[in-house]
Amino acid sequence: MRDLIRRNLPFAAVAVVALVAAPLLLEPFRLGLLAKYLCYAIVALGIGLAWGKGGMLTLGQGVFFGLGGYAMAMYLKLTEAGPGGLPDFMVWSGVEELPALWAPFASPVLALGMAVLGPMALAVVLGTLVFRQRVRGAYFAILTQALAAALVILLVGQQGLTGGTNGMTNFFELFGRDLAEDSTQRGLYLVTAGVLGVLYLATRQLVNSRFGRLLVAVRDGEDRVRFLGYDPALVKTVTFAISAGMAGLAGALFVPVVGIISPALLGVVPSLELVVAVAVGGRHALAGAVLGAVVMGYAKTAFSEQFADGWLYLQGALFILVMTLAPKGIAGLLGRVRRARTA
Amino acid sequence: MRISRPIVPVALALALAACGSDAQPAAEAQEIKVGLLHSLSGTMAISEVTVRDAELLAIDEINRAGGVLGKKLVPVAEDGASDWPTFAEKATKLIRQDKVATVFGGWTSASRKAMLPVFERYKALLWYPVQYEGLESSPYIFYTGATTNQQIIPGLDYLKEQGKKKVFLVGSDYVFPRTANKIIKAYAAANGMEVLGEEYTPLGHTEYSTLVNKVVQARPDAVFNTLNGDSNVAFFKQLKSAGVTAETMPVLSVSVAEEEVTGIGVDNIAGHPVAWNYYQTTETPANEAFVKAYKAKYGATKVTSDPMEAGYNAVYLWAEAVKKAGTTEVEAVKKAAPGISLDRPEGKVTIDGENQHLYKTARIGIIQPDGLIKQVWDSGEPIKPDPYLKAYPWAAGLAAS
Amino acid sequence: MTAFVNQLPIGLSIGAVLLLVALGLTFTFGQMGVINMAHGEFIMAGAYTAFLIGDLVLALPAAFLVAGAMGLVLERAAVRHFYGRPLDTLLLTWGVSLVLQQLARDLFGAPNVQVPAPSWLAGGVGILPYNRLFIMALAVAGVVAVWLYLNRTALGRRTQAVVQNRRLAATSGIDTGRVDMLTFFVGSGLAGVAGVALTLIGPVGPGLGTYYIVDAFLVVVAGGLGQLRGAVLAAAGLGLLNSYAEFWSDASLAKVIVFAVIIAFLQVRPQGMFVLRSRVLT
Amino acid sequence: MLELRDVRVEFDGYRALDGVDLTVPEGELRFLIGPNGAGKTTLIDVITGLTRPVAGSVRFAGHDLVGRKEHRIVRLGVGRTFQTSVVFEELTVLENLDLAAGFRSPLWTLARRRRGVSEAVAEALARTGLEELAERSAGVLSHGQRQWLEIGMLLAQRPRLLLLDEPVAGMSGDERERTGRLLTEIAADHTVIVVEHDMEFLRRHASTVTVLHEGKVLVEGSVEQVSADPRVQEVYLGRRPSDAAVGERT
Repeated sequence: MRDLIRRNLPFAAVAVVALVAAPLLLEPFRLGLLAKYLCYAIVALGIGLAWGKGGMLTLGQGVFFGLGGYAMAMYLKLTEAGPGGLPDFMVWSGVEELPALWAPFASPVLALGMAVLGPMALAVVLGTLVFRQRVRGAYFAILTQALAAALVILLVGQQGLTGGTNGMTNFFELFGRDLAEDSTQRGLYLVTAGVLGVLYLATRQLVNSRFGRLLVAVRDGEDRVRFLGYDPALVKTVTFAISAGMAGLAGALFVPVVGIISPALLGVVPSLELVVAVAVGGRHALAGAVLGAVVMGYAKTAFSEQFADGWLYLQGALFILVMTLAPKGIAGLLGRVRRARTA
Repeated sequence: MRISRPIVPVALALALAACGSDAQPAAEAQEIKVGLLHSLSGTMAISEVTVRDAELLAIDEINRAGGVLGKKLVPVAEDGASDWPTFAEKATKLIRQDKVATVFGGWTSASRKAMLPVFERYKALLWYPVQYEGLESSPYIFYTGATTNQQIIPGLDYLKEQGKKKVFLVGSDYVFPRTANKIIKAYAAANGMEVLGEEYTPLGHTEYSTLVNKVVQARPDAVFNTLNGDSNVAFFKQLKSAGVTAETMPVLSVSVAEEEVTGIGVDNIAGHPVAWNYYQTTETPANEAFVKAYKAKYGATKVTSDPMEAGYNAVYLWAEAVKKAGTTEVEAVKKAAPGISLDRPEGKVTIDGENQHLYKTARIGIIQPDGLIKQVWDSGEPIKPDPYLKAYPWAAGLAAS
Repeated sequence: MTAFVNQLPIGLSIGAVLLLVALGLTFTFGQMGVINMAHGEFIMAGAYTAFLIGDLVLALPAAFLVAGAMGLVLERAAVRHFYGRPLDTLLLTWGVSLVLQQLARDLFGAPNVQVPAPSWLAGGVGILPYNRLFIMALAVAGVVAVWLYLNRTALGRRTQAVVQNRRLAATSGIDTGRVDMLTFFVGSGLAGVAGVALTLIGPVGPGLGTYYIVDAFLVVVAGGLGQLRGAVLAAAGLGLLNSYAEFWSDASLAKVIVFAVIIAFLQVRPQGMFVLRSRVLT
Repeated sequence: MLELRDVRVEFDGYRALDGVDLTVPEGELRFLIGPNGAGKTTLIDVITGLTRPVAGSVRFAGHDLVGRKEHRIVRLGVGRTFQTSVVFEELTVLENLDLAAGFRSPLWTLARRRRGVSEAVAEALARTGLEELAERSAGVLSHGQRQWLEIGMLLAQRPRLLLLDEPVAGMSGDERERTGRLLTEIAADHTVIVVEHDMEFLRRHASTVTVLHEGKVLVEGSVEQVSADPRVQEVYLGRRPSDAAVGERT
């Protein structure tokens, strides 16, 4: 029992800071930014699981994030338009009747379900096709990247259905609460932080389970695992789907928090930036992934407020340095410091 | 996992500390802060930086002339990073944290759409300086670029006058070209013109041989081009090497201005028409001063273009409204703005009280071998802005509301 | 009908562009397993070399040297610590690509620059302009040169030996470090050559590389690891597919179709068209 | 139990197996020998689904194995080890064994932490004598210990047919000895096929030997019969079989 408490002490400390201190100390604008970073952290958690533990470098996580975001945005747009009404962008795109694809998203349950299950379903289809054929490593990375590129083109092209490059924006209320209110935003922040916390605990549990061991084994010796009687394709597909579901949920939270979803959020570059964040934080530790997303999110904001041009240099340089000098990221560095202290 | 556990609290504490650490010093009583929100990095920086520069020039000039209400204007520049949520985020920061009096910013429609709810939510003012697809009139945005009836429709009038009856539509796949082409098709149907084809390519597309083949095979009298950015370079290069010339098949562009010409290569585009409200060569006293001042500040090789001039105007128009209102308070400025009329580089512009767009003169120009654009046609007088095209019977039904 | 027939040479010329941008990757990715995301920026470096020199023909060898030298520096300074970890090279070189893009922006300015096409490339035969024919000829020359290099020179054969069995090659007295350096030099140099060719048809700006990098990798993936004939067939196939898909639908849909076809193709040939057989268990 | 008929395998036109027939009855300990390139490992690969034959049939306990995926064959009760042992270095010895024992439970039941040690794992630990190292990470094991762990993982799978590919290669004399004892023990209640070069080892442990040469079965019989056969002597002429290389296979 004492061990259990001790083991969860750091987590509890973070939870207190995130759930109590942050809403009290930060002004609403900054709290909103933190909520945004936490959305990215949820995606990063999924990447940490798929890449750090499972060895699947997914460069298309933005795709799942985007699908979740679009599902949520569609629900918000429909509640706003009211029964029989059309979302604003359809009006100026000349769409006269609500497309059938949109109909289910009027229900919050279905929309949220789609935000999570849609990405998972896509991940299962892609995973089955790709992993069953033993396409892996670099090939998998490139294919997910191409998927991100293809989906962006598809979304942009279907303007009447998706809002095109503009995406969807201008949301007013969520479950009857005014999104412009600071109290709503605070509530959204708490929900996001809570979801991240729960997902973190669940993912940690999964990684420490026998499935987690199996996943590491698949990462380190996929072919060997076959001869232990497991189907690595299944293990990978399941993991990929879980990480996709997390990204989808993150996208669904992102939309009311930030107030926009557009194809630019799910393309090649944002997907890569998230992977970078995970690498900087430390891909081998789930907490590293979360940390990386928050740190990189904050760094991006801070740097673009100070000197915009420098951001690309800094991001690039930071990344080269992390890869060459500290491949285990910040988590690895902190771990080294800790070991040095206890030794 | 053992390694990583202590890092989480450290990280969050850091993030919190960092988030809370930038309290702003109290604004000086003798200064008025204004926000400039353009992409300074990313793909759009290429265009937006020049608009920001023009806006800074206007702020400088106003300050040198004594400022507004006896106070100096202090620009607070933020980077939209060519990323639409960032525009929304930075707009929020400018309004809530920096408490700016107004914001000049945006370029793409997507960035404007992303900022719009922010400005409406906090009842703050945005001045948007680029021609766009219309169908919008937010009470908290002033539009200083052209709407469709001040650029697209005059462009079509010009083609009609030139006897070009068969047109081919080429555009990047996003909101502006799609909306523009819808208007063009309605116009064509009402004016006895024929649309032979309508093609879209993804943003950043550079392989145009198939599209050029389609265009060449269709044999149109003219091409109406709404391609954006780098795609124009590839399109014009590949069109030229396919043997298409401005004489046989003019390509009327609405997103190619003076700055883009060098990158496309003058050889590839000289002779083709463009539609705007302003050119560097526009002959007004105000323009002579503007071009001179701009080159003096940023270098003799720099060119001025329509969106830059619209951004430059925006600052002056806002300053004028503030003077008239006697305060920078948003509702008072909004009330004072309608009817304000200034002689700007493009000629006389007047703020329309109904939709907060400008009366603007439409101009068609031909790209010259020296890279500048020579006006060959204009609408004579400033056109009343009509973002919903209510005054055009053939446009009924283009937009439901 | 003519339009339809025209799409055939157009498809081949698109294929030639794809082949040119991917040729260097068959070296760095195919031969060495390095996913070089900065490949696009080496292409960009080639294009800017053409801009600085102003003469297309002189620019070809110069761009090869410039981009090759950049590749050499990248390989020595960073990539060589990452052999056998392709995914890490991907992330590392992405960082490099960001820095190079911003560097180009600072050196040459954000707007596109213009590289004048030589007058002897004005005009064309049928649907194909001379500049397209030039690119096709360049692609063919590139393939022939690479083939000769790999199969007819001692260095090339060493490269192949290292690809097939690094450890065995090392024990047979081949200096694998030097072979790696040289391979990276040639692969990056080929990107530079592609950059010069691209000035004929597209924009020359800091973002140039980003327009081609995904397509280039798809060619290598579809063609099979490190296989020259695979890359040639894949480039031609994807070029034709692109050409006809765009002809029948539009440019946006064509890209999606190409992606779907590649996924489908990998169901049949998971390792691309041609693979080296290896009994190493991973 | 295991029956191969006219199995042919080609690599780019090279015939690695050229019509192999092999029958192994239940409970037998069978040794597979032959010079480098004779097709021994290829034969194991064919049985376990890693390599697909161009012709021929492989039947095991009434199932046709050709065309089945590797993990399905394992699930039928065929387990193997590899020449270069592959154990999961980031996991402990116990976790490695647990992984091997767990494939029969549905995937979702693995989503819980391991509690205690299952019977199969305990037995594998005891048989391979790795109890003391159970909580150590597999990455720190010596070469011999790794091989035993591999055999342990194989045992934990509880297969009906075990295929061991050169289990004593690279081992010291003592380790060989111990592996030999382990093998004899396992053979008492399993069907086992062992690929081995070491004639000395063979003499001490083998019951039946199959000699492969250039993708064909050359001779089959007891150790004495085989070593007396002139064709076998010819194949091994000029080299000491015990020196046969281990790693490189071309």
